[in-house]
Amino acid sequence: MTAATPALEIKGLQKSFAGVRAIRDLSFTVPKGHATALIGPNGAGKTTVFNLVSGVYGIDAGSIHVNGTDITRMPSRQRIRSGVARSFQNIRLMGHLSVLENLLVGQHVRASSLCALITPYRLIPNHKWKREARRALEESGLGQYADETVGALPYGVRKRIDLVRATLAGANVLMLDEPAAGLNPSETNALRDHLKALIASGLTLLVVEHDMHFVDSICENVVVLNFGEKIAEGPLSVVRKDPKVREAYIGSDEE
Amino acid sequence: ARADGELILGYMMAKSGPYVSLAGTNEIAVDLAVEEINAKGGVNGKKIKVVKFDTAGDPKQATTALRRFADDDAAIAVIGPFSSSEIRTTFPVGERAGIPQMSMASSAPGLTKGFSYGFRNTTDEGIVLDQVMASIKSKNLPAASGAAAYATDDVVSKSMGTVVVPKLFEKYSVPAKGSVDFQLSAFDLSPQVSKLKEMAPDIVGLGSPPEGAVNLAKELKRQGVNTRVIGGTTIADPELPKRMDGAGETLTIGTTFFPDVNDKTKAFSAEFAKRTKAAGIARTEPNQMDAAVYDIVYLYAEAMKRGEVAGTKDKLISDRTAVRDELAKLKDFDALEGKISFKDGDAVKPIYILEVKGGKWTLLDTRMPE
Amino acid sequence: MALLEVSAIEVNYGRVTALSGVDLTVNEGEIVTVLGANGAGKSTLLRAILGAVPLKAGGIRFSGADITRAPTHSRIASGLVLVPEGRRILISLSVEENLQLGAHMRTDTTRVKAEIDAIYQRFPNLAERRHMLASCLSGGEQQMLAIGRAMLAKPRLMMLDEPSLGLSPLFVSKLFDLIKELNRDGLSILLVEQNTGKALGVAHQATVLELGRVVMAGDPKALAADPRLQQAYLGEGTPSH
Amino acid sequence: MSGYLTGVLVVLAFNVMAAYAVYLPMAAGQLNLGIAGFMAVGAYAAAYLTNEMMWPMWMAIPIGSAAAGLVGILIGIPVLRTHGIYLALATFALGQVIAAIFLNLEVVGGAAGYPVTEFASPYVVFAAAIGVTLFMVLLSRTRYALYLTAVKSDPTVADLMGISVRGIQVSAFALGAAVAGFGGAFYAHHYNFIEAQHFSVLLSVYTVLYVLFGGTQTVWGPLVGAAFFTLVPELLRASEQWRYALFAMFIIVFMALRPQGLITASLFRIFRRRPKAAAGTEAQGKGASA
Amino acid sequence: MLTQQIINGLMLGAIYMLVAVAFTLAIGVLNFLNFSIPGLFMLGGVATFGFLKMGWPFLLAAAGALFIAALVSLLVERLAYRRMKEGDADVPLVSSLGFLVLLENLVLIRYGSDQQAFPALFPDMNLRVGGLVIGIVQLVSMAISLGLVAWLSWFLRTTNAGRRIRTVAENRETAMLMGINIERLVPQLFVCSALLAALAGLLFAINYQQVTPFMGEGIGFKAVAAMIIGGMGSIWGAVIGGLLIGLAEVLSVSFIGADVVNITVYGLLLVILILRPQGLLGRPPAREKL
Ligand SMILES: Nc1ncnc2c1ncn2[C@@H]1O[C@H](COP(=O)(O)OP(=O)(O)OP(=O)(O)O)[C@@H](O)[C@H]1O
Ligand SMILES: Nc1ncnc2c1ncn2[C@@H]1O[C@H](COP(=O)(O)OP(=O)(O)OP(=O)(O)O)[C@@H](O)[C@H]1O
Ligand SMILES: CC(C)C[C@H](N)C(=O)O
Ligand SMILES: [Mg+2]
Ligand SMILES: [Mg+2]
Repeated sequence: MTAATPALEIKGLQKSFAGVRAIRDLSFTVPKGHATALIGPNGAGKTTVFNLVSGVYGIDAGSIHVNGTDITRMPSRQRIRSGVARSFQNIRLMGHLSVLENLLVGQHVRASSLCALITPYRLIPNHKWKREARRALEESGLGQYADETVGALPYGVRKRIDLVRATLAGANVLMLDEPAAGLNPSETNALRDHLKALIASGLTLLVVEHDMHFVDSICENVVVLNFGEKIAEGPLSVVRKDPKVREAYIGSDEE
Repeated sequence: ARADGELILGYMMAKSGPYVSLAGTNEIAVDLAVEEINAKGGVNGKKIKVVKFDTAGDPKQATTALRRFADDDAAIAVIGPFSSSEIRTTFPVGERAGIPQMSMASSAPGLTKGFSYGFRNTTDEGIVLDQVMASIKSKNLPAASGAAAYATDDVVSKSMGTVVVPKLFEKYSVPAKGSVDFQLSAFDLSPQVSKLKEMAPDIVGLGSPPEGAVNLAKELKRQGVNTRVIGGTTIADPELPKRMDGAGETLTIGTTFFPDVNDKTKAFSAEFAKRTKAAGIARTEPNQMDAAVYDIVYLYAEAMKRGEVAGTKDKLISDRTAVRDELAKLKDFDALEGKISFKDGDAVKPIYILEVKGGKWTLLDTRMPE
Repeated sequence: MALLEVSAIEVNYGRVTALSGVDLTVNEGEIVTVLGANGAGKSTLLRAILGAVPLKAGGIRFSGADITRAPTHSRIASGLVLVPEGRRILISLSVEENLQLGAHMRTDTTRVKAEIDAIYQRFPNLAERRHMLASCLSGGEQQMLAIGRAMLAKPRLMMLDEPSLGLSPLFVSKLFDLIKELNRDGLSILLVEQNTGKALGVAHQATVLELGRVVMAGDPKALAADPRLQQAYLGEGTPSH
Repeated sequence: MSGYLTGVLVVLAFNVMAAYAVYLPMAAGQLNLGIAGFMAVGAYAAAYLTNEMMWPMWMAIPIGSAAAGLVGILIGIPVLRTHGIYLALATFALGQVIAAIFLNLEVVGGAAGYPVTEFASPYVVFAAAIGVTLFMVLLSRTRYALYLTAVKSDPTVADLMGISVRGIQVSAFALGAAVAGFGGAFYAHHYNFIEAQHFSVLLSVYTVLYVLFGGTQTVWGPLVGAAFFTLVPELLRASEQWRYALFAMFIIVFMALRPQGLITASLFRIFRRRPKAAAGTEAQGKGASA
Repeated sequence: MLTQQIINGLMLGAIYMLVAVAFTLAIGVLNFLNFSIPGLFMLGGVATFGFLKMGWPFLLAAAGALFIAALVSLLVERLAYRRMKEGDADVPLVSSLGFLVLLENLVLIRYGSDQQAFPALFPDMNLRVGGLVIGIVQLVSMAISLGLVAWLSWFLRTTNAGRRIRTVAENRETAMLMGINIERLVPQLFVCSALLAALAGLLFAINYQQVTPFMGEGIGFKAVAAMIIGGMGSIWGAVIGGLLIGLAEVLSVSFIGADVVNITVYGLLLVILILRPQGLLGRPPAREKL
């Protein structure tokens, strides 16, 4: 695998739901070690792309490669092993579990031997898994929530926990679905710093986001979808001038 | 919990659970027998005391009861358990502990086999039904063809339907037309009766608890099928004709107790009626289990007398063995139900053949099994 | 005239105090916005007004009547409605049924039909999917459905909990246009938003919550200029590259 | 020990084993209403081995348990296509079918029941129940238990995290079946007699009842539930015919007061509050320095 | 003979059908496997029996019984269902079972465990056409059941009430936020479901001229099976399921034997669930999109 291998490569992707074509012949690549944004109007198919890559639905045609591995036909649960993890637009944390336990579930791919499965880690004080999860929480400034039950936490906190869980899988490609939605500007700034640090550590990001400031500040490249088709690609500063993009997505009164 | 000089008997009641309707009044009969014996001075000058435990007809609770009687109460012998299911779990425990038990209702074939401490004051259904058939033949009642009807999920009923009835039909040369079966819980016997209607037998040999008999009789009437249903002790419920509400004429059964046989049974029935009424119980007529359990107390008393039991803690083991040995030897003991002997742990006693006539049980015949 | 008056309310979740001594007034025909960081208690405030969480102390009056003890459904019947956080679309009902549900208290069925059509016109994404299960909708489409559903209740005061969440920039603009339009037509609005700039832009009054208490309140223009607010919520403190 | 107490504790021991057999799949979101069927498989298989094959009990019982587990796997694979209440009813049907099969299986006595010769003494039964409890407690401290909860609360996400949802589901189902079979095998050898009616639907339903009653949030719930259901009716013996009516009222009142079961996670949190807080700050300190 | 058996099967199925609809209202709508329904079924028969015994005229007795069943059901709603917080749907199952046990034991204390003869209302209530016997009462009760069910399904489909109910079924809290008066709607449903169950019990008592404290159990289980076969929450599904179960039961009794009844009936349920996990007319559950 050379440095030139894209982290994620999508070719000729097609998906219909009950006859409605949600994704139409979509191809794009996400280069390693950078952040790429996937933007487009509501219902354009962004989340669907994530779902197809992570294997929630089977695809109708096309191929998906992660780090050079063809994952097109892989069962969903194995895809995370090939190095791609995701967060969720509608936060999907396990509400009855504590924050720490949610993160331990996120670690699964890296602790999936039979032995790991049946080690009574909860009886072992400061077990390495717990330590690691705690540290990840500290790093995103969420340390005080470790033992709280997720269900009772405010939206913004849960949103960030979802992100931490995705990072714990040890994947080098992270797909983040609207990570800044529901955060206020100062929290968005904190998130931006956090993501930048992740990129600096070598991770590749594919971000769906409607906050253009945010996209602008971390993504070098954007892919624009409309009706499941790619209508533009390139640096945001260029793409946002594209009349098609303005009409479909940004609107005229933006700034 | 024992005052020396008392003879302790354990009593497993089925005061709750599936058998209450048959077993609920047994306690009155036991108390009556004990009072009578103690009033006459007890046994070997010692009073009998009964320790009671409700098993709810559940084999697990019955085992607990037996453990308690054997270990905690130092009982000499145990009255009960009631049902065959309970016997299957308590006889092995009793055998290991070396304590006699005697059931008042269990009638599944062969349960005492292999147990020296296990007794039943009941008669095997096969023997009972044999006498019913003999009676029908000797009275020249119509018996040109026969069929069986039985519940499949109950030991006694199933063996009646699949083994006893066919064998008896053969023995009394009644051509068998076939059989129908049902589940214990079945309330709708229309498919079975539709089949019986096609077979049109003179007699239907029934293996079922009382509910099945009632439902079958009603459905036979509804579909307009005339046939004589015959059955054994399991449906010997004094209230059965009333419960069939006009159906079930000519239903014929064998039982080990009938109130109108002699002065003794009449006196017992009168006293029983008095006590049940006082206790506010709806059924005031004793059933066969009431009589059987009453006799069990007398049988134990007799065995304790003959075995000269001491009733003290140090003699407990030998007392229990003595009771066992005396029971096994017992011949023609004159009891309420008639003359009782034991053969292989099961009682041998007279059988009364009863028939429903005009919505009432009437005595058709009295027979002694050979 | 005050339509909604919240006075000194206190709300606890078990041992956690989510709101304490919060006052808020929404006058007839006004847009009021509530701002605050995550966990400040904004959603709790809206839920308390609707009666979905019990009050520890304080009182609430709506259009002159004391509703402090009134059950949720009667508050809604009297003209309150909430577009809840997290949309709370009913995924086993179709899009159309979700909309009809919004009007479940109304008896003027023909008007409702016409209004549903108007909503389809406003949100074409929904029109195309009217007979599909609502679970199929994209995040933004679900948000549209939640707003449409609330409009169909014909409220006098509409409470919106982060309505722009997940909407594209184009749609966010449309949403704020809609808010202004509804307000022009006489609807009073209580708006919780993270899009602080836009919210202050449309509001007649603003309140800032911090850790369950009101820390600032008043004219939105003045607040927008307040350096404390700029620092905390407008993100001007750390300029992006 | 008094004979009475022994008898009651033996019943308790069997109820505890059955309760854990229900609890394990329940932790993964499966309401198994057919646990009696698996107990029957274990009981009949082990009894057959000691009766007809003359195996010693200590070998026959584990094999009986394994047989139940195997049936659990074989049946779990198709049946776990269903979810929620459908699954509950599928297992319910399964229990009925298994009981009906044994009722008709003449090699093991059919409707007449099956006497068992080897005897497992009360102490052996107690040891088995304690063993099952310890096993479950230990298991509840592992990732496996965590995954059970994860699969229960969100199978889609658990799958995307790389967890084999099917594997967890089938294994929980089968492990529950094996525990049931283990209990059943001891049952056969303790009471020395089994019949299909012993393993009726009501047994399954009641077992589910004590587990829910005790609470499913912690591993201790089933234990407490089983104890309550075994001991309270004994305490109510004096009330005679009112016994079960009173007992039912107890259940209703208790559940109204504690709908999540007697033992809940928050109950434990109250006890642990202080030591846990201390542990938390300690870990935070380390995290920062590392 | 076959025709007679099919008639027998359909008549039996009609009873299952009504109880299945009662269950489907509780579980398909409220997500609550309400085990008190068999108890309410029993109450419908036994209370009528009791009132008749006290000398009440039939219609009054029947109305009284339905009234009592409705009251008990409201109590179940209060003490069992209302306690169900968001989430665990298994919880109220326990107290509803508690109600079943309580009702059974109260009746048992009052009337004993015996099967009681329910008086025949008319001397001979059977049509005899060319050798076939058809119970008139059964025919009438089938007509009543079908009419009621048809009305109910129309009502739920076309009115706002139907949508409100489905909202409550999916998410109580959202329903509350939508301004649905759960406090009123849910008790109404409970009453409705109780009336159906009690009516079925009453029809049962008239048809089979018997009542027992335990008459609800067997029928309750079969009705649940019928509901599941038809597809939970689908009223016509419950109808089809009920008739299917009745037919399967009668035909297997008459052509194979009673020992296979449980195998065929519950085997049928199992097979249908494996092949079509949501039942015949049920819709697969909507899943939240990621
Ligand atoms: N499971 C599904 N069944 C049917 N249609 C679906 C399904 N999933 C997505 N769709 C449709 O596909 C289209 C794309 O949805 P998707 O969620 O990918 O949009 P999105 O780009 O993420 O939008 P948003 O920004 O609003 O989240 C939508 O119109 C949606 O209705
Ligand atoms: N159900 C609950 N149980 C316990 N605590 C809760 C619950 N809901 C909210 N809280 C707590 O109440 C406080 C206020 O929460 P609330 O959701 O109102 O905040 P918010 O301002 O809406 O935040 P966000 O911007 O993230 O939506 C928080 O500390 C939160 O943890
Ligand atoms: C009373 C009867 C139902 C008892 C039955 N004859 C038995 O052996 O168990
Ligand atoms: Mg999306
Ligand atoms: Mg909020």
